[in-house]
This record gives sequence, structure tokens and C-alpha cells, in this order.
Amino acid sequence: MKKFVNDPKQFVPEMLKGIALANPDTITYVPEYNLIMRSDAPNNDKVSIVQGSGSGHEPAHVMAVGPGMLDAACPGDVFAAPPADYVFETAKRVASDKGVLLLVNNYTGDRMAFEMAQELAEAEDIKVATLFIDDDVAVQDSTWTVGRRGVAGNFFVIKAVGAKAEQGAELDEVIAVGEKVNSVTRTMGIALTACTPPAKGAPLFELADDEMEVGVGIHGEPGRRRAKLVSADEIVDELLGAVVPDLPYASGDRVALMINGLGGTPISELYLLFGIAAQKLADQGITVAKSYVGEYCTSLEMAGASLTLVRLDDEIEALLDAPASIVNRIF
Amino acid sequence: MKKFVNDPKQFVPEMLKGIALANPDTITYVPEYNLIMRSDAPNNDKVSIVQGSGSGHEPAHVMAVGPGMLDAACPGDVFAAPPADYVFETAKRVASDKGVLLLVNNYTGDRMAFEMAQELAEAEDIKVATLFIDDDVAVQDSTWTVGRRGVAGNFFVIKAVGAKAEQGAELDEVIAVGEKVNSVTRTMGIALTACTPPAKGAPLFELADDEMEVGVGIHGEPGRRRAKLVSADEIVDELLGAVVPDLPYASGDRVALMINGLGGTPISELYLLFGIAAQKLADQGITVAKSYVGEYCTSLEMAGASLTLVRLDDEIEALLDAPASIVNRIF
Amino acid sequence: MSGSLADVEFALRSVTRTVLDNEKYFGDLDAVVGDGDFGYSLARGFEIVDAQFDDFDRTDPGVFLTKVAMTISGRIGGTSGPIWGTAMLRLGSALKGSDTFDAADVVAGLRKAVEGIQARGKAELGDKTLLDSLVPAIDTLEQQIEAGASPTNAVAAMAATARQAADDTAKLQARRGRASYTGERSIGSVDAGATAIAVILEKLAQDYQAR
Amino acid sequence: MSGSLADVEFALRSVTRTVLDNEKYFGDLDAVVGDGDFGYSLARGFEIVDAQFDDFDRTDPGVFLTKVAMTISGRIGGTSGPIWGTAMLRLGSALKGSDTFDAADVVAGLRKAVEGIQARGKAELGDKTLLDSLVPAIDTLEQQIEAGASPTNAVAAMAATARQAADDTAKLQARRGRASYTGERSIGSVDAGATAIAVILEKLAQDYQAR
Ligand SMILES: Nc1ncnc2c1ncn2[C@@H]1O[C@H](COP(=O)(O)OP(=O)(O)O)[C@@H](O)[C@H]1O
Ligand SMILES: Nc1ncnc2c1ncn2[C@@H]1O[C@H](COP(=O)(O)OP(=O)(O)O)[C@@H](O)[C@H]1O
Ligand SMILES: [Mg+2]
Ligand SMILES: [Mg+2]
Ligand SMILES: [Mg+2]
Ligand SMILES: [Mg+2]
Repeated sequence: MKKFVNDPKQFVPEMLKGIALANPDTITYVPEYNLIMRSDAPNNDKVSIVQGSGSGHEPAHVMAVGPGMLDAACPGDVFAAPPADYVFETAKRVASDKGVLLLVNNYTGDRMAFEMAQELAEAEDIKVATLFIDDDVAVQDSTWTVGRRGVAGNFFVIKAVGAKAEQGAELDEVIAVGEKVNSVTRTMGIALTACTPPAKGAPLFELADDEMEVGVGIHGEPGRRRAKLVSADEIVDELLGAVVPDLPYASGDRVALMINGLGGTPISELYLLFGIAAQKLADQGITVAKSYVGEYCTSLEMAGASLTLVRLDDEIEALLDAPASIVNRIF
Repeated sequence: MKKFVNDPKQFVPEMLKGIALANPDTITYVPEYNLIMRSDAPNNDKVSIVQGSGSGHEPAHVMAVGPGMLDAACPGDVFAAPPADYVFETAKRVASDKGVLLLVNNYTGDRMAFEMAQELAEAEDIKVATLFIDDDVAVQDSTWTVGRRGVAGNFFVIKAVGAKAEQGAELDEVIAVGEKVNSVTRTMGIALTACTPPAKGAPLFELADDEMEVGVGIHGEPGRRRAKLVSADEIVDELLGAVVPDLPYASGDRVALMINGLGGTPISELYLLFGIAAQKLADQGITVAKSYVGEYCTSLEMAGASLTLVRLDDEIEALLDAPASIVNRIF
Repeated sequence: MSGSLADVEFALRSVTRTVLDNEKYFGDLDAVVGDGDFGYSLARGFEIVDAQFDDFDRTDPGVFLTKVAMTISGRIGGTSGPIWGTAMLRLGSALKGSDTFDAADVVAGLRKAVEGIQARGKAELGDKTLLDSLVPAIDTLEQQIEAGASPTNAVAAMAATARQAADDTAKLQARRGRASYTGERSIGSVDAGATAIAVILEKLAQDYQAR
Repeated sequence: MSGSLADVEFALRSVTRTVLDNEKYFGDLDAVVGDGDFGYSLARGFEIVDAQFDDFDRTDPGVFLTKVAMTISGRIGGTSGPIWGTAMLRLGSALKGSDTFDAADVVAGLRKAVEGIQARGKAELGDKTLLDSLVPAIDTLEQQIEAGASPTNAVAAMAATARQAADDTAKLQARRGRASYTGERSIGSVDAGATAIAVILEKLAQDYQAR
């Protein structure tokens, strides 16, 4: 296992400690609950925004804490939803008069933990609501599953509800904006290599040297199909071919385009993919008005990328443009 | 080769096109010279800052273009210094009345290209100076080599000279600040895997499953020694053990600490390393006053990290704090 | 035949040990079409049960189980925390209020546990979850008890049913949990949760035998 | 014996072909202790020389070489662009101003090229660079010419010297270029640039033979 790690069981806590030490003035870390929160939260004039999920998707979601984004995040272990207690405690600590919005990527474990936490919070008269994010078009037959998965598109939901909350909006307004963004956001990913959870110490699946996994999940779940590795042009065709017709996005639309790295792919390749995708969208009459290239929601050190489109309107665009800053910063 | 790529020879141009399409309002791309520049450069009230180097280190340096940072960058092919002509053309296009500062990581090919370019530029009466960056402590015997290499520490030199230039300082003042920052900056890196240049299609070296390369270069150059992979704690000891005594950094110092990913290591592991290093520095009485965690100067998809320290004084700290924004952004 | 706190402690020690001993195996089972964390998640929770074993409130067998259940849902993440926590909570609630219980109480408690799992996870029989070995195993337990079998024999029969049922999950397509995203590709490998139930019951049967 | 533009064209075609045919081999040599881009860098430059071969200014052999040199330093990056570009520029300058040249002019031009390489790269003989095969090869050329050898034989002898000298670089520790960072680990493998000179001269000798 080629990782920087001490005891794999301490992987998440040691990462969280690093986040706290890198942001001593703005971030509070509560080890008992894997809790990272804005030191100035809660603000009673503002809905508090919380997201928890499994770890291993960094910068999502612990590093998305900051003004205009999340008030707190409480990750579980690698690829495991947080225990309900963590979520409840987090909601309690950032509970504001305006309420708490829990953002949940749509997976069985996460749904259950957040539902339990919501019940516990309501029992203590905390005003709380839950919003599910499910942007992954790779899951085709959702009759039998828990439905589509939440993946990189959650960044846009966080950004929009975070901005709306900063404006002092009420809980139901914040929820409405989040649901709207989720409803116009679609993602599809592709893996070139598997990933290795530290506690497992071995890759979750094997891909031959000339293979890729199309529609991969961010927990190493197999995707729609395994295929021969093809050129970047063809890969972009495959991703756009799944994402564009799904909403559908159509000629005349203004969109945000995100090329998200899955953890092991260098940013040079992500910009290369972005250039190809932006060009192909322009050829279809779709205008890329906002661009996002980098790592937003990863799967440990998996080599791969996902492509997300968000159909913009003036409201969404203004929310995406609003100032924000997070733990994960350049300067 | 597990990469998103079309024709490997077009890897760099296609990446640059992606950068241009993602930043249409602020960036100008000149394909003939692999040139990425601020669309509003040159500004005659400001020294222009240029860096060129081999590609494959992204976000360095093409993605470090923007206000308060570089005015332009002209990369060569992957791991190859740009041809002198590219550098000359770039200097010409951003030439301002206050002059042009060429930043060069200290490698044979880069030195030669920039020296030739400086001669060409001076022949056309462009006011130009060159500053070498050489922060890599891994190179121990520099009597016989071209000297120490420039690696992730170049971020701090760019940031400082970029801020100084924005203040309207003269060329010699900007150079003085750059030299000062370089003189108090030290880096050491460690690789867990090799990297594969797209045009080569195979890894530059092989590391066994339980091996690491200590003091690795960012072009796959072997480091000080190959060793058994050890725990994150021990790795941080190794890196600090090389970096701290070199300047030396001493109890009472205020420093900037950077944990830089080499391309294939997820940010979770980088924060884990940061937490350990910050703690160990505190134990030595060294205060981490500014923190940087993420990818700043990579080696394609190499799994690995480098640790950089900068000894701060009020001037350097203010320059690092000055506003800046670059191509490679989150929002 | 009637049971007491000592019986619950005996059973829980056995289960705890099995979960801790099989961390890697359970994880590997989950990695085939899931995300490989099942063994790890369970072990992190039962590790704490193990460490705090002597400290749980022992007012009666039901209270004891309830406290253990709260530790489990407080510490185990993923799908398994809510599922296993809820199951043990329901079983504990069913046994609460008396120092002893009989075999029929256990069957009724386990039925409540199954209801709890279904309330939380919305899974039906045949969706390829731990229910597919747990429910037939409870059926067998009930039949054995009605037929007057000894606890030792009843648990052995229960384990045999669970094993068979767990193996049979290989034929099913996953419709719940992380594995369901793989659609038809989930066919051909057994469900991790269902197999864990079989392994746990087999060890429990052995331990009863040796008691 | 005297040379003309046709001779320079002939030699340059041979060199160009060799560089393009050996892109991978040269890169692999550089990957041992360098960064593996040597073959790629050279090939990207000579590819353009090849494509524009008929378009270079042919005022005289020296002008022709000068123009080729500018293309090379304009397109080849890394260490090799400045090194090879400067070398060809100096050789071109030495031959400029006359339609013909003799063997002594070539030797003098190559000495100037070596000076240019040293001015740019600050390498000494023994630093494990292409100088370590180029300089002895030029010495041999000079001796052969003084001894009255035919051009074909002189180039063949030159190639043999370059090969021997290139192989001998395996014993040296790199002190310039990317390979120098590896210190003692560079001992045991030949220098990429020095070997490229040998390969180029061997092919040139063959081509002369077949001319
Ligand atoms: N909705 C559900 N109801 C009951 N059990 C379930 C459900 N979904 C999954 N499981 C069980 O949980 C096991 C996986 O647990 P775990 O690995 O902790 O979950 P996750 O999918 O969150 O990683 C599966 O093998 C299955 O037996
Ligand atoms: N300072 C120098 N002077 C002359 N030749 C050099 C020098 N440094 C390196 N070389 C030659 O260049 C070759 C490597 O070229 P190349 O791969 O283009 O350089 P880089 O190290 O920039 O990747 C070496 O094998 C060596 O022969
Ligand atoms: Mg999981
Ligand atoms: Mg190179
Ligand atoms: Mg799992
Ligand atoms: Mg090289």
C-alpha cells in the first residue's frame, strides 16, 4: 500500500488534526465526533449547513467548511457514513435559530444515519431539515436501489445553499435553492485505476493496463461497464453522451462545467479533458459560462475523472459567483 | 499508461487549450510559444514576472498565472525546459517599462534557455533580469552539479515577487525580495511511486511495493537513497531531519510550512502529513504561522510529497498575505 | 428452559469475538461488489463493546442489550451501524423489564429486530442483504423450539440454515446497499452481511456445544 | 578533397534520420538516471528539420547549417536544444561565406561547436556528457585527415572512436545535467548524449560507405 499513513485506524483523525492545525484561527475540531466546524458557528441570523459522508472523498466534505460553504462536516471512516450520533452532535453544536440543513449524498448508510440524527435532533427541538443529493447518472435502474448516488455535483449544492444561507434566507428558501440546483446537476465518472482504503490495504478492484471502468462510483463500486481504455476525446464523448441527454441539456443552455479529479489524476490531464469537453459543448450550442477544474470529490488515490454539468439561470449563477472560502485553499 | 491523453505529442498544447477555455476573460493563450499570459499584461507601472520550465509540474507554472503571481508562463514539453525562443517571445510580449523578471528553476536546460533568452531580449533593449530558484536540499554535493534544484519552494518566490511587483516596486527591489525568499526556503521530497511521461508511456523508474525514494527530484531523478517504506511519522522525521538543519531553522523562528503533493497522493494524506509536521515543529519551538497543503509543484502522477519551510519575517509574511488569484482556482 | 443475563453475556461475547476475528474476511466479502468496509465498520464497533464489556448497565438482560446497541450505533458508521444498532436495540427492548426470558421471547425479540432492520433499510427478503440469512435462521430457531430441541441443537440448526441461505445469496441480484449499483454484476458472489450472520451463528453453535 | 552544400545536405539527412529512428532508444538511455526526454526532445526538433528540409536558405553550406541550427534551438527544449542548437550554429558560422570547404574547415568548425557547447553548458571532459564521445571522435577525424584517409574511412574511424568512448562513459560519474543529481548511482550506465553521438556517427559512416 503506497500511502502516507501511520495506524490505518487513525487515518481519519490524523487527517482531521492536520486540517485543524492548518486553520487554527477559523476552524474548530472536536475529535470525539470527527467534527470540523467554523469556529464562528452557529450564527443565529443564518441557517447552518452541515454535510457528513464517508471519508476518502477529500476535499469533500471536511475541507469544504468555511464562509459561504459548510458550517460543519462530520465524516465517518473511509467510505463509511458517519454514525448517527456524530451527525446529531454536529447538528446540535451548529444549531441556529434559523435552523440546520443537513446535506446528504444519497447512499443507504448516509440516509439512515441522517434520518436517525434528524429524529434525535427534532426530539431536542432543533429545527432541522435534510436534503438529498443524487447527481450520478451512472446508476440507471434506480427502481431497486436507493436511487442515484450523490457525487461531485454536491459541490454546487453546497455552494448554492451556502451562499443563500449567508444572505440570511429562511430554511425553506435555502432548501428550495438546494433542490433546484440538485435537479439541474448531472455527473458521470470514469476510473483508470482502483483505489485502496488504508484499513483494507489492497485495491478494491483490479483494472488491467488497458481497461477503464465507465460510470464508476466514488467508493470503488463498479460502474456501468468495463471497457478498453480509449483516447481522451472518446472518453469525453462517452461522459457527455451519458450526461447531456439525461436532463437533457440543450442548445442555448448556459452551464457550469466541472472536470473533477478522482484523486490520482494530475491536474494537467483534467485541464486537457476540460478543453475537449468545453469545445464539444460549444459545438452543440451549449455555453460553458462557469468552469471548475480540479479535485472536488475524490475516491482516495483513484486515477480517474468525472464530468458534471449544471444548467444555470440567473439565480444559480449569482449564488455560484458569491464569495466563499474554505479550508482547502491555495494561498 | 493510465492517462487521459490523445496524441502524447499534443499533451501540453491540449492542456494549455483547456486552461485558456476555462479562463476566457482573463487569460490569453499563444499556441506557437506554449504561452499563457494575463490578458491585461503588460502593465507599464509594474515589473512583469515570467516563469517557464518543463511541463508535468502543474499547477506550476502555467496555472500560477494571475494577479499577484505570474504575468506569463511558457512551458516546454513534459520535463523539458522550454526552447529559448519561447522564453524570448514571452519576455517580449509582457515587456513593461519597469522590466521583466524571469524566474528559473535551477536546472541545466532551464538555465541555458533563459540565458539565451535574456541575451536575445537585451539585444532588443528589453529590460530583463533572471532569478534562479534552488530550494531542494536533496542535492547534497553541488560542487559538480549545476547546484541545487528548484522545486516546490518556487511557489513562495513567485508569490513574494508577484506581490512586490503589484506594489509598483522597481526591478531591483523585486529581485532582492525574490532572492531573500529563496535564501530562506528549503524543500525535500519523497516518492512512493514513479511517474510516466505521456510521450514515454512507461514509468521512469520502478519502486517495489515496500520501497520509497528519499529526496526524489520532480522529473523522476533518483533521490538521495532508496529505502523501505516507513510510517508517516518516520517519513516526516526524515523530511524535517533534512530540511530543518539545512538553513538551519531554529527555536523561535516563525515559518511557513508547505506539504506539497507530487501528483498522485490524495489531499487527505497531505493533511495527515501536515498535522504531524506542524506538531513536530511546535515541539522544536518553531511556530508554523502560515500553512499550505495541496498540490503546488508536481511530477505528473507521482505518489509522494515534499515538505517546504520558509523562514518568515514581517516583510515576507506581508507579501505572502497579499491578495492574489491564479488560473487554478476552486470557485 | 429459561435464559438470564449470563446467557446474553455468553452469546454477546461469542458474537463479539467472531466479528473481531473476521474483520478482514468480512471486508473482503464486501469488496467483491461493495466497498470493502463492512468488516472494518463492524470491528470498530464491537472493539468498543469488547473494551467496555464489563461497564454496561446490567439491570436486566434487555437493558444490557440496549446499552450495547447504543454503543454500536454511536460508533459504527456505514450501513451497518444503523442496521445492527437498530436490530440490537429492538431485541433489547423486547427483553427489557425482566431478569429472565424464555426461548419464545428470544424468537419474538429477533422478529422485532428484523422489523427494525426493515424500517431502517427498506429491504425485502430476496434483496440480497443480511435479512436473507437472518430471517430463515430465525424461522428454523422457532421450529426447533416448537419441536422441543435443546438450545444447543436449536442454535446448531439455526446456523446450518443461515449457512445454506447465505450461500444461496450468490444467486440473487443486490437491490439494496452499495452492491445494488452493480446490477447484474452482483450475481455470482454471496452477500457480505448474510454470510457474516452465518459465520456468527456457526461460531455461536460451536461455543454452545463447548459450554 | 573539398566539400559542398550537397555534402552537408547528405550528412544532415543522415543525422536527421538517425535521430528520428532512435527516439525511443535515446529516451530509454536518458531514463536510466535522467528524465527520459532526450529522444523525444531531439526528435521534435529534427522532425521539423526534416519537414522543412527543402526550404532552408541555401546561400552556402554555412548559411544552410545556421538556419537549421535556429530551427533546432527554436523548437528543442530541455538541455539538448541549447546544446545542439549552439553546436550547429557555431559549425555553420565557421563554414559561412564560401560555397566549398575542406576537411580542415570541418575539423575547425567542430572545434568551434565544442567551444560553444562548453560555453553554454560549462561541462568539462569527463563530466559524462556528449562531449566525452564527441571530442575524441573529432580528434580521430583530425588524425585520419592528417594521415590522408578518405572521407569514408575517416568517418568510419571517427564512429569507432565515438562508440568506444561512449561505452566508456559507463565508468564515469555524471557531473552535469539531470543525471548528476544521482551522484554515484550514475556510474554503471552510459551517457545518453554520448551514446547518441556514437549512434549518429555509426549511421553516417554506413551511409558514406553506401554513397
Ligand atoms: N437496506 C439494507 N437493509 C439491510 N441490510 C442492508 C441494506 N443495505 C445493505 N445491507 C447489508 O449491509 C452489508 C454491507 O454493510 P456495509 O459495508 O457496512 O455498508 P455500506 O454499503 O454502507 O458500505 C451488505 O452486505 C448487506 O447485507
Ligand atoms: N552541461 C552540459 N553540457 C553538455 N552536455 C550536457 C550537459 N548536461 C547534459 N548534457 C547532455 O545532455 C543529455 C541529456 O539531454 P536532455 O535529456 O535533453 O537534458 P535534460 O537533462 O534537460 O532532460 C545528457 O545525456 C548529456 O549528454
Ligand atoms: Mg461503506
Ligand atoms: Mg528533461
Ligand atoms: Mg461496505
Ligand atoms: Mg533528459
